[in-house]
Amino acid sequence: MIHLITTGSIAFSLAILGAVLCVFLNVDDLVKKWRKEVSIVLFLEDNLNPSKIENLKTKISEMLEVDNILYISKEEALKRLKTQLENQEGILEGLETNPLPASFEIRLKPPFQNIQSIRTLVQRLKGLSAIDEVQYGEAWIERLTTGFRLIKLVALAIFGLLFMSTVFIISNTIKLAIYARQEELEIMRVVGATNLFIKTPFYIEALLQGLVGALLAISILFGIYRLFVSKVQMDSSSISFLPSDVILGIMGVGIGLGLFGSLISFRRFIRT
Amino acid sequence: MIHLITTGSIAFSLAILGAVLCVFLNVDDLVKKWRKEVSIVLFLEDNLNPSKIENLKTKISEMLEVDNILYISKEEALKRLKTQLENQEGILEGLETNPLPASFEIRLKPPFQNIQSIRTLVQRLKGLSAIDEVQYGEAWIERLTTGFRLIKLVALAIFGLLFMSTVFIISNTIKLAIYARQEELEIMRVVGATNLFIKTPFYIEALLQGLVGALLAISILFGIYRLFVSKVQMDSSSISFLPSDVILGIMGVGIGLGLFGSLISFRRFIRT
Amino acid sequence: MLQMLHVYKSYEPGHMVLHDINLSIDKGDFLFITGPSGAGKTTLLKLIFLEERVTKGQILMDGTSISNIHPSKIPHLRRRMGIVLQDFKLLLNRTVFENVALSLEILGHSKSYVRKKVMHTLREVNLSHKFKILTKRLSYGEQQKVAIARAMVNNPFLLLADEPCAYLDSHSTHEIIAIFEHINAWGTTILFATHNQKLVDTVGKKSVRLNQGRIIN
Amino acid sequence: MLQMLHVYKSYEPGHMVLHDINLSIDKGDFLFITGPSGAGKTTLLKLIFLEERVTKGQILMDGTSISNIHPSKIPHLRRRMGIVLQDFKLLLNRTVFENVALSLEILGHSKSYVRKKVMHTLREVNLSHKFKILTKRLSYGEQQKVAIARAMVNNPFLLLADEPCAYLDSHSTHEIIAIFEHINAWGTTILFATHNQKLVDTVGKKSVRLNQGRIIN
Ligand SMILES: Nc1ncnc2c1ncn2[C@@H]1O[C@H](COP(=O)(O)OP(=O)(O)OP(=O)(O)O)[C@@H](O)[C@H]1O
Ligand SMILES: Nc1ncnc2c1ncn2[C@@H]1O[C@H](COP(=O)(O)OP(=O)(O)OP(=O)(O)O)[C@@H](O)[C@H]1O
Ligand SMILES: [Mg+2]
Ligand SMILES: [Mg+2]
Repeated sequence: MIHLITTGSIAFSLAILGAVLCVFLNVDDLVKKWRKEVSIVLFLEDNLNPSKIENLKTKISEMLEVDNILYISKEEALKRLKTQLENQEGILEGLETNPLPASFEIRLKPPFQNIQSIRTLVQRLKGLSAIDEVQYGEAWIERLTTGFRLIKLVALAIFGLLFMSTVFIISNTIKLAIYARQEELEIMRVVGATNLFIKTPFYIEALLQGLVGALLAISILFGIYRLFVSKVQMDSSSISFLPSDVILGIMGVGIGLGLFGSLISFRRFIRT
Repeated sequence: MIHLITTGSIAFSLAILGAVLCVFLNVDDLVKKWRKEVSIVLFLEDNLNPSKIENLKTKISEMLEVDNILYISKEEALKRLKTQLENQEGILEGLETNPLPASFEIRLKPPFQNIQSIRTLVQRLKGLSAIDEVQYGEAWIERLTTGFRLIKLVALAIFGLLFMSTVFIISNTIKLAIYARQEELEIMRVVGATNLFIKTPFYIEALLQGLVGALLAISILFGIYRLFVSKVQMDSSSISFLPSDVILGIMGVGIGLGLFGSLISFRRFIRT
Repeated sequence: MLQMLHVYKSYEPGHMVLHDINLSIDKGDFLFITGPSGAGKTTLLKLIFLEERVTKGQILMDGTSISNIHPSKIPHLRRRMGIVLQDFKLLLNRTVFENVALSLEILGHSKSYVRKKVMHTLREVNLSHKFKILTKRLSYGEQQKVAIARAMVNNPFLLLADEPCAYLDSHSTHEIIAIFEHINAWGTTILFATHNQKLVDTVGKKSVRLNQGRIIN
Repeated sequence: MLQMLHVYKSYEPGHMVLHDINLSIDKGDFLFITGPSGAGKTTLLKLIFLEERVTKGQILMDGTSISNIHPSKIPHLRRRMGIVLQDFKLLLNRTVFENVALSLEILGHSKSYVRKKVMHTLREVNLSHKFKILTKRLSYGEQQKVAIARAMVNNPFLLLADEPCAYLDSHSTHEIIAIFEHINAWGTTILFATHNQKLVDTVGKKSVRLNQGRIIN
């Protein structure tokens, strides 16, 4: 009975831990996707010759922060504006010349997708010749950055609370389990069993409980995940399950918690 | 010692439950705010006389679903487009007449802020005279609706898992605590104590443990909340703490869990 | 007052621990139950205070059968008895006083009555000087005396004592017997299980001898 | 082999449970420790198997002091002893066989040796027919025999027995005494604590009498 309780507690705690992890990893993925869309637009001066543009493109694409660069001609820009205006295309009908400038669209490498890096890069880009203006949606990026910080903080707070609780609850469950078997430990000591002889079975048990608990937790989670994916009618590519290293990590934490719990408990309950 | 463990387990479990609740309530608030921004735009035919427009406005604003309605004149529309185009205003310089239509912007009452209600309303609006076109960002609303469903499902899944775990862990902690005191219960029974006499102290204890655990949980949560608010430098209006009825609910759940835990445990451990 | 009619008891199917026990105990009797280890003495007493139920047969108390009594009535029956168990069943983490007082507290007696009565009983068994000590800090003989005190303190109509003197020296044993004889004279019926045939012979009361679950005389 | 030199023991400051105990026990001795309840018999034995530490004085075993022995050495000392405690300390949820085998398993003996030796010892105490039964299903006398079997099974050089016959009838008691005399003849030193002066007189071995923590002779 006691084994069941301990294993169950470990399983449930780890399942929650895993669920929160899974949610946060998916949110993190989403955030990364969003961040990828951060781009800087360079408006070029009118009437540059093609080799000048080519030069500029090479120069910029060789910058450390730049992942890729796309040239958008004046015609391309007008086409884009037309789709953007949707039902109001009429407005463009009266135009004789194309008033839109050509531009470069720059996407950044992941480590530089943050407001500080972008600002220094923009500073450098503004120094280049033939650049008319630099646009990078400052307000939007700032909001996103604050959002990231918020999400990370919430994640950290919940995760920390959860982890502490898990350790607390599991170690105490094991403590109580050992407490309930104190009589047995005392008898072993009376007949001259060494601490190692007494503890080894407990440790093996704790290890197994941790392992079985972790496996149960992962099974529960996977079940919920499958159900979830099928319920919201999405293909499983848009929400991913825990990656295998996190699964291994959960198993490690399970075993670790089991052993750690016994360790603490023994220090309290075994005198001599 | 056993009391400490039980109280601590209750406190931690409830703290997590409360934290998740707090996050979800805040997300829910945010979602409600977003939903409020759902609007329908009606483009009007050109050259309507003001009384006709006034008529139409009254008619629409009397519809069940409509919360408020805003008239946007041709001039207003052009001004808006100019800000929207930011650095590309040049494009509008060549215009002689204003090609943009006047429009109504309609916001909906909360119960009708969903894709089905919107679709039926749009159908009715299209039937009105003097309406040129109806726009309502179908794709965006659909995405938002799916998003809501997703968040709700995640919330439900995590919350369910959490609640089950909490019940499981607490009732088992109490079970172990009673298990550890089985000898005492047996002795009481031998001397002829009634079940009531034996159980009452346990129930009172469980009730107190639940209450203290819940209070601890709320204190922990409030501490984290304060820390959080101060860390991200926000005024506490943008993230709110648990409302008082939820706090009362958590206390109720704590007491309930304590009592429920003892109840289950007793059924198992007291024979007679 | 207490009758056992063709009582059988088995813990496991196929193995009878008590066979066809017939016994009639009158109010005010002092009866020894003797027999070697494993004869069934403890089992016989457990049937009477309903820790175990009979497998076959009837036990009558004051003429009514207790064989099928509802579990909720058991505590009320036990409160009127005094029970000394072979393993004492004391609350080791409570004081001597608290252990003895327990029997009275569940009856709802007043604090002052409890104090007076408990201290009086502890004096009888020569333990009043240790009333404040935690029971686990007593020697086994002393613990046995606490168990005896707890069983007597509520003036039971029936006292069931299972080897109450196993850990007592002969001097203490005779003191306890004297106390038992005293409360017996005041009306308490006593059932005293022991393997000590010499003790039974010395005291010279009625006795029933069990062997392998059967009464032999 | 075992010497106690001016040994004092108190559990609580100011209250000595043992006073100036001086005792010299030779290899092969069979010594009774007698005395009334609370005299300090159990405490004396606990000092020898290091469940308790002396407050003052020295205990020498084979000439070396065990008073300040490191806790990690205690198990090794206990394995070579046999200990029968007043409350048996048996694993009630294990079988009789498992309880007795425990003493040998911690010594790392082979399965077949353990089986042979345990069954042999159980036969000696007349319990071999119950080897498969859970210990909690035995009567107290039977449990006491299991405790005795567990203490003997590892051929201890020193057997400490605390009231080992409290729950045994006189027939079983003399059987056990005969077994103890037998293993004593093979070299095991025996310390036998009991309140039963008559038993000591009957067996006719050396004895030490304790009273209120002092040796009186
Ligand atoms: N753990 C303890 N803490 C405090 N006092 C104790 C403790 N154990 C025993 N004592 C006291 O020490 C004294 C001797 O106890 P001990 O158990 O050695 O007696 P004993 O001779 O074995 O008696 P018995 O025949 O009743 O078993 C008693 O007065 C007892 O109250
Ligand atoms: N709970 C139980 N389950 C199975 N068998 C039991 C149980 N309790 C006792 N027995 C068996 O019933 C028989 C009688 O046991 P009981 O305890 O009544 O003997 P006893 O006369 O009190 O012996 P002792 O003098 O040793 O205490 C024994 O053979 C014992 O093994
Ligand atoms: Mg018995
Ligand atoms: Mg003793």
